Formats: sequence, C-alpha cells, structure tokens
Amino acid sequence: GDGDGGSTATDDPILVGISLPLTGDFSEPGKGVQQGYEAWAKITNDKGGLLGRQIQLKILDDQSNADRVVADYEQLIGSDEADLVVGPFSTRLVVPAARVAEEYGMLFVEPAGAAKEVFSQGFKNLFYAAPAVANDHYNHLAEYLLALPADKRPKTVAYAAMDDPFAQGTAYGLKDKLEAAGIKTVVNEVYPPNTTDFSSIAAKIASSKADMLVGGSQYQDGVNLIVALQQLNYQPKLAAFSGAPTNPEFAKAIGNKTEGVLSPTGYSPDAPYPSNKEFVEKFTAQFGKAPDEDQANAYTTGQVVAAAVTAVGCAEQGDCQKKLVDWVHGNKVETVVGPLSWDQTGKPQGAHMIQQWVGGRIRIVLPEAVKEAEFVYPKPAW
Amino acid sequence: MSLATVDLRKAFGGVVALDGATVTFREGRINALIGPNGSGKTTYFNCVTGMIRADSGTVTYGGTDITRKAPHAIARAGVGRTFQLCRVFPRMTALDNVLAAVRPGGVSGGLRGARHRAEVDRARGWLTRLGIEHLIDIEARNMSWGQQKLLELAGVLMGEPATVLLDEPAGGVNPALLDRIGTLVRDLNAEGRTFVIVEHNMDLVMSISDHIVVFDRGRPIAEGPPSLIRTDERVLGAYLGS
Amino acid sequence: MLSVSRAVGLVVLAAAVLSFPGLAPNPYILSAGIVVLNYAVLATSWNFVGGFTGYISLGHGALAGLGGYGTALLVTKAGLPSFVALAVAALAVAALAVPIGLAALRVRGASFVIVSIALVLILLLVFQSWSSVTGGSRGLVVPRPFPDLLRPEHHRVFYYLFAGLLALALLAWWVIDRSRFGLGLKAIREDEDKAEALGTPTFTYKLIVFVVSAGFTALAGGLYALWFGDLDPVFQFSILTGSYLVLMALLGGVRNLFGPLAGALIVGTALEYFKGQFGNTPLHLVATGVLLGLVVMFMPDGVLPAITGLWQRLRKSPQSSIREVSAADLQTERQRAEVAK
Amino acid sequence: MPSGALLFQSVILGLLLGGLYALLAAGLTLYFGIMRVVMIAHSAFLILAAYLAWWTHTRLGIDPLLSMIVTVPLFFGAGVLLQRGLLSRLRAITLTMMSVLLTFAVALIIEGLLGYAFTGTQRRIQLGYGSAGLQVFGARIAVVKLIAFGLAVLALAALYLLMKKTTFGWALRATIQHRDAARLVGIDTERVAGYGFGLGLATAAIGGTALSLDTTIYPSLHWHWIGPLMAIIVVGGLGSVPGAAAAAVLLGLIQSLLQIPLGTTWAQTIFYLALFATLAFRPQGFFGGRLAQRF
Amino acid sequence: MAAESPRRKTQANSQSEIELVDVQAGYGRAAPVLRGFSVAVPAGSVVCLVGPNGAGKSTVLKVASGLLKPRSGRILVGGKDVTGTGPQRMLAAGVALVLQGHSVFREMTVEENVLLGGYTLKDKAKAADRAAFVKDLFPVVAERWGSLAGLLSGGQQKQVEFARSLMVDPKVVLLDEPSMGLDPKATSTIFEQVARMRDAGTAVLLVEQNARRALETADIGCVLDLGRVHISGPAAQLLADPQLGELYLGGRPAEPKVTPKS
Ligand SMILES: Nc1ncnc2c1ncn2[C@@H]1O[C@H](COP(=O)(O)OP(=O)(O)OP(=O)(O)O)[C@@H](O)[C@H]1O
Ligand SMILES: Nc1ncnc2c1ncn2[C@@H]1O[C@H](COP(=O)(O)OP(=O)(O)OP(=O)(O)O)[C@@H](O)[C@H]1O
Ligand SMILES: CC(C)C[C@H](N)C(=O)O
Ligand SMILES: [Mg+2]
Ligand SMILES: [Mg+2]
Repeated sequence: GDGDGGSTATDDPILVGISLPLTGDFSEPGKGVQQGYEAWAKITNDKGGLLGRQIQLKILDDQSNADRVVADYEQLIGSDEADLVVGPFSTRLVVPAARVAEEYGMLFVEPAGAAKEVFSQGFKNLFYAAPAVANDHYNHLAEYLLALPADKRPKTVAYAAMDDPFAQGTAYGLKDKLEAAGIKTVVNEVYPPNTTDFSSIAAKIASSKADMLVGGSQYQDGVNLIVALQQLNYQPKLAAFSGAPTNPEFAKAIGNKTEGVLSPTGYSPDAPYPSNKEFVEKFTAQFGKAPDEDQANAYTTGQVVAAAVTAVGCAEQGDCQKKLVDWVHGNKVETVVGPLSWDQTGKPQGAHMIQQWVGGRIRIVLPEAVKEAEFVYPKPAW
Repeated sequence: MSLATVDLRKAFGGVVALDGATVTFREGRINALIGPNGSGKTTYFNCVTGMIRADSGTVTYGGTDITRKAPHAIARAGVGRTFQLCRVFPRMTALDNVLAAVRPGGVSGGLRGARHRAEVDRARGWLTRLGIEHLIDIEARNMSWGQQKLLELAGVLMGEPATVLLDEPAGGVNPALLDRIGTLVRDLNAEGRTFVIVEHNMDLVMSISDHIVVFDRGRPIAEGPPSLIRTDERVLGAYLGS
Repeated sequence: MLSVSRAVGLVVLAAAVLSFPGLAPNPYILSAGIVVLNYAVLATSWNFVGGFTGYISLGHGALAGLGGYGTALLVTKAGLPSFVALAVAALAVAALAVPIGLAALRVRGASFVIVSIALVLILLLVFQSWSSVTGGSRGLVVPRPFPDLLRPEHHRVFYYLFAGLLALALLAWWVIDRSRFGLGLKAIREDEDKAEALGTPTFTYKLIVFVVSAGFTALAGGLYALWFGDLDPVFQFSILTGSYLVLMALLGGVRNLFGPLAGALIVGTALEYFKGQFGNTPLHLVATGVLLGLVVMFMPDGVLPAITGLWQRLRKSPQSSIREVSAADLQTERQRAEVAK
Repeated sequence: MPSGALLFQSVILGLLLGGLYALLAAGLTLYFGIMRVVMIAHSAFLILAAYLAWWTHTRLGIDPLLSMIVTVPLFFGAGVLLQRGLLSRLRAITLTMMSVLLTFAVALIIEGLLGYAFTGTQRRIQLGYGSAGLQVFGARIAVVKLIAFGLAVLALAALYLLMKKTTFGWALRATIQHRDAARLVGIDTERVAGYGFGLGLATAAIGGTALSLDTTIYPSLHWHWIGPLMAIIVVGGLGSVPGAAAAAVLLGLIQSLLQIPLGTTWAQTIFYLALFATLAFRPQGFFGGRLAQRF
Repeated sequence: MAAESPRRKTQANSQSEIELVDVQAGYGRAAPVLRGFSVAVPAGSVVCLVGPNGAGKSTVLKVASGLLKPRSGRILVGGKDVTGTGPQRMLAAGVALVLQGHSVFREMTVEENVLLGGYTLKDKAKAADRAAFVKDLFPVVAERWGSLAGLLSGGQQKQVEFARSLMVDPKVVLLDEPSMGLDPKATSTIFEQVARMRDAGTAVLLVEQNARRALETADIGCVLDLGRVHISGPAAQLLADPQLGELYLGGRPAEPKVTPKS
C-alpha cells in the first residue's frame, strides 16, 4: 500500500494476497477455491474494479502445510505488501494463517475455516464467508428426522468421521442432536486423514446393521467407505456424508449407485440471491462449468471484502484495515449464499441446506422452503 | 591376575564351539592357546571378553566373576584383546586409532582434550615399538594388512591391559617384524603383563610361551610347557600332524 | 587451540549472524532467517548423533515435535511461563530420550534408520489419536510468550534467541569433538565392536550423546513452537523434516563443526527459492530430491570438506600417502634410535 | 464383545490384507536383506506402478492388470538403471547409509513428478467388479482383494524359487556378499547386482498394480507405507522372503482384529510394537533371517 | 626381470605363463605403490613374493588378476597382452586369485561357495568332478558342506576359499598368503597342493609371510620392497642369504621343523 499521505485516488491495482493448498492433501478443493477467487477478480475488474482500481491476485502455494501457510502470509504482507489478504482452504490452514493476519492487523475473510475451533482463538479480524459452521451443517436434517413419528425414525446410527476438525464437526454436530433425542449410536469410528483401507471400519458398520450412516468425510474417504460397504453388502435406510456427494466425480466413483445419499451444502447454483445469477453465468462462461461450493465460498469471500472496501473507501495496510474490520462487524453483506452477518468471533449466523441424490441428480430437499425435490426415505439399496 | 574359566560351553545352532572348557591362564606367564582350525579358540576369546555370551560356565579374572560383564567393563578390568581378522578404525589416523584406547574416567575426563600431550607421546611410543611410527598420520584404511595388524596391537597396548589376549598376532606379519613382536611380548611380560596367545606359527609359540594349552573340539586336550607339548601324542595327532 | 584464521572466521560469522535482523529489508525476510536458524540448530543437534557416531536418524523431526508439544502442553495445561516450559520440556524430552535410546540404539546401520522412521510414525499416530491431551489433528495453539509485541518485533526477539541457541549447540559440539569422549564416539562410528573391546562403554556413550542431541533438538522444537504458535501432528512428526536435517548436515559435512550450519543455509535458502520458482507445482520436491542425490553422489563428505580438499590440493602438489621407508632404512633408523637411548 | 460374524469377517480381511503386505514387502526384503541397500523409494515405486495401472485404466479403458505387461519390464529396467547408474557408484563403506539418502531422494523425485503429472488429487480405479463380493460361510470376500492376494502368492513363490534354485540367484547372493570374490569366480557382478535390483522393482510393479485395484492413491501415499513395510521385513528376519511373508500375514491379521476394539489409528501401532519387540527380544526376526542389530 | 631357470621343468622355460612388465600401480590419487615392477612366472613353476608389510605384494596380485588396473606397464598371459581387462577376462584366460583375508560368501553354504567357484564351467559333469576333488583335498569342506560359510572358523573359511578357486583348474594361480590363519596340518596341505599344482604344470605366484616355508616350496624367490623388486633369484639362494634373512625372512634360519613334511 502507498503511504497514507498520498492521494487516495491512486490508479495502482489493489494487490490481494492469497495462499492456497494447490499441492498436497487439500489440493483439489484448493484449486476450486482458486477458481472462485479468480472469478471474483475477473467479474469485479470487468465492472471497473474496486474504488476504480483493478484487483490483482497474488496466489502462493502452501503445499497444504501449516508452516508454509504462515510463511506465505508473512511474505504476502511483509514482503509483497499486499493491500488485502484473504484466507486459504481448510480449517487446519486457516487458523495459523489468521494469526499472521491478526498480528499484522489485517482484515481476514476466509472461505473454508468451518470448524468451531476457528472461532475460539480470540481472532478479532476473522470472518467466515459461508452460512454456517460445521456443527450446524446438519441442523435441518436433525429437525426433519426428529419430527418423524417415533416408529419411522432411524433407531440406530453408525458414525465414521475423518480425524479432521471440519469433518468431525459436521458428523458430531448431528450426533449430539440425535443422541439427545434418544437415537442410539452403535458405531463411532474415527480414522486418520491418510486412511485408504476402509474394510475394517466397513466390517464394523455392516455387522452393526445400523439404520442410518453418517460419514464425516472430505471426499475420497467418503467414496472409499461407500465402496467398502458395498463390498460387504450393507444397506442403511439413510446415508449422509459431509464432503463427498457434492463432488462432480462422486456418482461415477461409487458405481452410480447414488440414489438417496445425503449431504449438507452452503451453496446452490440455483439459489435465488441476486448476485448468484450473475456469478453462475459468468463463472460458467469463464470455466465452462457451473460453480460448486468451494468456488462459491471463495467468491463470497471476495464479495464480503469488496463490500467493506467500497463502504469504507480504502484498501491498504495500516489504519484502513481496522476500519474495514469494524465495518464488517457492523454490517450484513449480500452474497451468493445469501445475506451474511457475523458475531464477535467471526462466526456466521445462518444454516446449511440438505441435498440428496434424487433421480440421478443432487437436489436440495431441506429445508421445506427452498426444496427442489422430495426427501427420499428410506434410501434405495446401493 | 589369573584368567580362569570353568566348564565354558557355547553352541551355535548345531555346532558346538566350546564344549566344557575349563582352563586357567596364570598371571605373569606367556600362555599360548593352540589347536586346529575351528577348535574354538576365537570363540573362547569372545566368551572371555564378553563379546558373545557363553551358554553356560563361568569366567573369572583375578578371582572375580566376569562372566556376565559387558566387554568394555572386562577391558577396563585389564583384559585387552586383538581380533583374528584385525580390526582397526578405518577412517582414523594411526595416532587416533591408538588414542581411542585411552579410557577417560568421569565427566571431566571425558571432556578433556583427546590430544593430551602425555598421551600423544605414549601413543607415539607404542607405534615406534611396533615399527610403524612412520604411519602416524596415515588413515588406517590406507594401510596394508600387516600394517593394520600392528596398529591394532599398538591400540590394545595403549590401554595398558594387565592381560593381553592375542588372536593370531603373527598372521600376515612379516617375519622380520615377527621377531620384534616376539621380543616385545617378552619385554612386556617382563614388565608384568600376562599374555594369552592364539597362534598357528609354531616357531613363535614354542619360542616364547611358558605354558601351552591345546584345544580340540572346544575343550582342552593337553596342557604344559612347550617341551612337553611338542611331543605329546594327542597334540601330535590332533594338531601338529604326524 | 584456535588459530588466527579460525578466530577471524568466527568473528566474521558471528557478526554476519547478529547483524542480519538490521539488514533484513522486511519482516518476511527476517522470518525466513529464523527458519534457517532453526534448521541450523536442528541440523547441528542431529549432528551430535549422526556426525560422531554415524547413526543416521531420520527421526529427529519427532524429537523436535516432542519438544514443541511438550512446551505447548506445559504452557497451556500446566500454566508454566513460556520459557520455563521450554526448559522443562527439553529436559523431559532428554529424559524420554533415555528409554527411546535404550530401545533404538541397540540396533545399528539400516535397522537404526528403520527404527528412527518408526519413531516418527508411531508418535504421529499417538499425537493424532490421543486428542484429549494433544488436541489430535485439530492441532494445538501455543500462547505467545510476548503477547504485546508486534509481529516484526516478535521476529527480532526470536531471531536472537535462535542465534543464542545455535551458539550453544555449536559450542557443545566443539567441546565434544575435541574431547576423549568425542574420540570414543568416532571410534564407535568406525567399528563399534572394536571400540567396545578397547574398553569404550559404547552403549553408554551412544546413549549420552543421543540424549544431548535430543535435548538440543527439543529446545529448538520448543522455541520454534513458541515462535510459530500452531502445532499440527502431521507437520510436527514428519519424516520429511527429519530428512531435511540429514540433507543439511550431509551437505555441509558431518565431520565439520560448521557443516550443518552451512547445509542449513544452503538448503533453507534453496527451499525458499524452489518454492518461489516452482510455486504452483510439486516440482520443489523434485528439486530437493535432485539436490540430495547430487550431494550423495558427488560430495558424500559434504561441501565444506570438498572446499577444504580443493584448497589443499591447490596449495600442495599431490603428496604420497605414506612416508616411504624401506626395510633397510627402518632398520638403520631403529638402530640409531637404540644407540641414542 | 464383537460378534462371531464380525470376528470371522475380520480374520478373512486380515488374511487378504496380509497377503498384499507380503507382496509389497518382498522387494524390500530383496534389496535390504540381500543387498544391504535400504530402499526408501520402494513404496514410491509401488505408488508409481499403481498410478500407471490407474492411468492405463482411465485412459485406455483396459483392465489395470494388463498394465503389468508394460510396468513389470519397465520397472525391471528402471531397477537395473538405478543400481548401475547410481547405487553402484556409492562407496562400499558408506553404502548402507548413503543408499538411504539416495533412495530417499529418488522417492522425493517420484512423488514430485507424480504430483506434477497427476496433481495431488486422490485417485481410485473404478472397476466394474470393484464392489463385487463372494459370500463364504457368512463372510464376504471382495473379488478385487482376492485377485490381489492371488498375485501376491504367485509373485512370492516365483521370487523364492529364483533366489534359491537358479544360478542367477546364487550369483546374486554371491555378488552381494563379497564383490571382489564374486568377480574372481567369474561373475559379472555389475550386471548381476543390477538385475537383482531390477527384480526388486519388478515386484513393486506387481505390488503396485495389486494395490491399485482396491485403494485410493495419491502422490504422497508412499510415506504411509514405508513404516509398516519396514516393520514387516524386520519382524520377518532381514533377507528372508518366507519370513517376510509370514510376518506380513500375521501382522495383517493382528491389525485387522485390533481394529475392532481399538479403531484404525491405534491398530496401526501394532507394526511398530512388533518392530520394537523384535529388536528387543529376537533381532534375527521371528522367522529366521539375519540379525537386524548389525545392519 | 628375467626368470632364472626353475628347478624342475615340465615345459620349455622360454615362455612365461604370466608376466608383469614394468608395472606402475596405486590407489586413488595417492603416490604409486608399485613403481616399475616386473615378474615372470613360467609354466610349471612357483614364484614366491616376499617383502615387508606394505611393500605392495597384495597389490601385485590385484594387478595380476585384473582387480586393479595398472597405471602403466603390461600384463601378459600366455604371451598375450591382457593389460586392463577385468577379472572375468583374466579368469577366462586361466588366472585365478585367492584373496588375502577372508572372502567367502558368508551367508551362503559351503556347498554354494564351492560350486560357485565353478561358475564359469559350462560342463556340469566337470563341475561335479572338481567338487569331488576339492572335497577330497579339504576334509573340512566336505564335513561342513551344508553350513553357512560365514559361521566357519577363520582357518576353515580359508580352506573353503582355496577349494573354491581350485574348481576351475586354472593355468595360473595367484595366492595371497594362503597359509595365514591355517593350522599346521592345513598349512602343509596347502603347500603340498601348491607343489602338486606346479607338478601338473600350473604356474603359481605365491605371496607369503611364512617366508622360509614358502621359499622351500618355491622355485624362484623375489623380494619386493617399496614397490620394486629388491632382489630375485632361485629360492634356495635367497634362503641362504644371511642379510636378506635378517631384513625380510626373520632372524633365525628355520632349523627344527615342528611341522613334519608328509
Ligand atoms: N558366530 C558363529 N556362528 C556360528 N558358528 C560359529 C560362530 N563362530 C564360530 N562358529 C563355529 O564355532 C567353531 C569354532 O570356531 P572358532 O572361530 O572359535 O575356531 P578357532 O579355534 O578360532 O579356529 P581358527 O584357528 O580357524 O581361527 C567353528 O566350527 C565355527 O564354525
Ligand atoms: N585400498 C587401498 N587404498 C590406498 N592405499 C592402499 C590400499 N591398499 C593398500 N594400500 C597401500 O599400498 C601399499 C601396499 O599395500 P599392499 O596391500 O600391496 O601391501 P602388502 O605387501 O601386501 O603388505 P602385507 O604384507 O602387509 O599384506 C601399502 O603401503 C598400503 O598403505
Ligand atoms: C465447507 C468446507 C469448505 C470446509 C472445509 N472443508 C474445512 O476444512 O473447514
Ligand atoms: Mg580363530
Ligand atoms: Mg598383503
């Protein structure tokens, strides 16, 4: 950023610094996030930029490594003197990254730190740009199940979650609610992120004959678990996975036996919010396919930052950042995932929707108000 | 201090290397241990020095039981040895090879500089006595077989052992030097050191030893001064050939 | 004894290290300097075991991780002040190194390498699974020791702390290197059984130096944790970290006091550079692999020895390795010596 | 208390898993036990082979098993090159140590190139029979696992016969034990050592293909395999192919059973516990072979 | 050097089975170990190389067997120049070396060791013949046929090595201190064997520190010091030279032999 004394009507581009896991464990969603940011920069610049300045992204690869992500933001803020920084992907990387931003006094809006631990660090400059945190992802599903007559409710549930703050957050958010209502947990398995052999976990789940299966998964682990369960011919009445089912590859990966599989989502390309139409259109033009959740979250992040910058009228390091932070704390922002507002810890105040594979497509089934298809229960065999 | 073993046994799988070896090597003597190839001499040394654990039997040194002691403890108790297949520290100079035998006591001793003047002089002295003083700065790996053998002996002597076990000291050593080694052993013996020498060079054995023990199949079959052994029937049959 | 050129070199080195924070153009460069210093301390600590005894440990990353977690847990769970926690954690890791060493140092060569790899993997499993204490894969946040310092200031303070730790580690290595204890360790490297037969309590020696190494490694790991603030088992207990240390030490030269430091400088800088160069691809791994391969193939003794060797060769014509004396010469020489007595 | 059905199912799964472990560890036994080379890159080659199988399947649509027609000779050649071009140039005294680092470098390079070519995304072969299974006394056996197991048995038997019964096997062992002496009896040691290494990598090609049938792969997956495989060859007794096989099956079985009460993560520690127990109580391994302490 | 006429001639002495001419050789960058060394071994004769430790005797054998490439000079086998070819070629030309120290294949059985000695033999029947022959020659080898060679005692290993090298029935045998570590009986066997080979027309180049004993068996003696031939001549003549005796052969001329001849 230029010195405060200079004219604010500079034509220099606004440098936005980002570190992303473009290689390593989180590289797939990381690349999705990258597209979202790129779409945001392009769409905004095409409309004349922010404060009349063009947006320029500087993206570094943190190799999915927490040490690297810190060094990256250190470099972006200290050496490249980025005017703004936005967050990386995944809770594991968001937390250390946010600390750097915090200690340099930078606004830090992030697309993918969904787990509740992100908000218990005492960060004052952090905002999660999505409707709800991990534990609340299944709220609508829990409501729906508990509203069923007692004899129709699933009686036993098997949980299997990756040892990852986000994945466990989603599964245990649901588990807490179902257990409170007296629905029995018969299997509760946790597996490390690098697990590739799911046969033992599947064997346990299959032998429990649980009515319902909840997978706290990112992507591939969910697929692997399903295939292992298919090998053992386990047929639950309901199956919900946090990460996998929204992925475009999902259906093929499990042999197209997707019917009835559930998943929470914070975003739908068909959502009626005003900016969403523009986003889907332009994104599709730019990348040749419709955006999914990761892209949308990054775009949302950009929208939040842009709203603050426009409102406050500055984008540079120094005092400006404090003003930006204060503005976001005090306002509601219209985004592609709906209007967002945050509490003091940066936690968003909304809820996720529930999607289900119905007739070979993934459709929103809950909540009632926005549903695109009827909830299928019990789920057909896979 | 005398070195004695009682009923020492050691088997490797099916091979009985030591089969109840009861032997005493008296203090102050030059003892020889001879026997055909594979009769268990090296194994005997290995058991005595703790390098391998005997299956049963006891080893005493100066009356103390050292059967279960660690090799370094036995070395510190005063028993030094050389190896049949000559072992030196290949990437260390001759000087460091010899200095490595200095055994520091306690923390302060351990942290004292390795090239202590007096010790360097002593090391140089041993190298000279063995006729390889000109190799002092040469790394051991660059030495010929015989040179390495002499270096190993220098290292052992640097540790000032009261009892020295030599496993084939003459193997591969030039005869001219062998005379020196013979003389050296006699001098050191005169200074009060006890020797146990495993050797196939009968000229050397007969000329320097006071007492000879003959092994066959892991146990002693004869014992006595050279004059007696030279003519012993069993020895001739088992070892010297007739 | 320090020669003049050595002393001058030392002063220059110290001056260079100490003046770096003043010269660093921005806090990022300073933080990169801290990372390199941290590597230097770790590689030097590794070299207590690797350099003296020749036991190649790919598991030192785990000891650093233990130091980091130990410090963090003592701060967060026991409420100790940061630097007290650091000291206690280092002592605890050193103490823990005793049983670890008792198990691991029984084996040599490649088996030791395997054991050291196993150490990392088993600790990774434990720290990932035992989430009630370690936080599991959610990681552990280490409170800042100087909460009021701005980040650039914070970096500066830690830079000097790391420099001090490095000096301490180097001093300890130097003392051991020239000591009898050190000579005993080197004898172990050359031929362990022989050293034992000469009266060196090899196991005790190995254990002592392993504990010292573990202590320094834990100090570096703990200090890093205090500086960095976030611990994640996947990154704390990684074979890659341990291997980078080995690469650094080897690259610089394991028999050389400043070898690991030189290696850390080169590798640390190279890692930053590769990252800049191949930012978006995993080619940095390829580059690191190639670098390691080149070192192993062409400079197995390290850069510093290679340079000194070259220097010596330039200065002197090839000398014969053995002083030449014929049997007759030796004989006369000895006779002369005997007459002189 | 787990049900009998679950126990039986776990036993079946454990045996199948153990068979796969045995195959994956076979190459390591070869270089490590016989050639005294610590081959860190073995599992990286496994992953490479798995990637090639995946690639032939997705790109060409043919069965991944067919990829072995190419990968086995290819890996053999790569092994020969690796040995002749790199490992044989290391100094003999430091061979063990330096080979660790050199093969570590090779592993990094493979991982990096795989990531470059195929990105870090997890990949999985989608086979028509991927989720098919047979019912056996109430337990179910996945067809893909059975195929992998069969491959393992065949490859291991062939390897054992080759080492013990053929002139080449003898020449290889002789070369490894005393190179000069082997040259003096007329063995072309350079070539033989190269072939030995090639053989090890050829098993990696088979193992990787077997692995790819029923698991997800990603470039850094090889780190995950190094520990268990190393543990297996130590427990089995270094250099003993039958030992490694027995240890692999046993550990696979125990791991599978331990997963019932302990869960996936803790169950993995069995490998390291077995490793330490072996070194502490029986360094020559529980199934014969060489003293692990010395190498 | 020109070979003196051997004591016993089984062939014309005009041609040497193996000949080293003006060889310079050394290790790495260091100064040469051999500097202008020449020796010739006529067929059917034993040449014994003696000299102080580190004189370069083993180096001579390494050069002669092709293990070490000379820096200059020539190696002739049966009159043909074979300089710079590796040990495999040398073996094919009929040159076998038994190394100093221990070179059995430690983790292979004695059987495997011995049979590997016949690695280059295409004819299985011949290999079996030779194996029977060496087993007969060295009873220990037959006795321990199935055990791992590395577990034998030092002297037993030496015998296995010797047996191994005899599998091919070589034209030239290079022996580096064959008696080292052997008990008197086995030593006698070795020297008898050397004599027998000589009588069968094999050329033997022998390096020995058991110098007096070796020179008694040899036809020609050659003293090596500082990488050059110090003196050479009929073995008996060297044995009688008192000054040589003191410098290289050990003080006392051997009188009472403890080890009786067969
Ligand atoms: N580590 C071992 N493992 C198995 N067998 C062994 C081992 N060491 C020695 N032996 C066996 O024990 C017997 C005695 O061997 P030892 O080396 O003690 O004999 P030695 O008397 O020293 O013979 P030499 O004079 O040939 O050196 C031999 O048969 C040998 O094969
Ligand atoms: N591998 C090597 N590298 C460097 N120098 C060596 C090597 N081997 C031997 N030398 C040197 O070459 C010289 C001659 O060694 P060589 O082994 O030929 O001696 P030798 O006459 O056989 O001695 P010995 O009777 O002791 O066996 C020695 O001075 C030795 O230091
Ligand atoms: C909803 C997702 C974008 C959240 C992300 N996977 C995380 O780890 O927090
Ligand atoms: Mg012996
Ligand atoms: Mg020699």
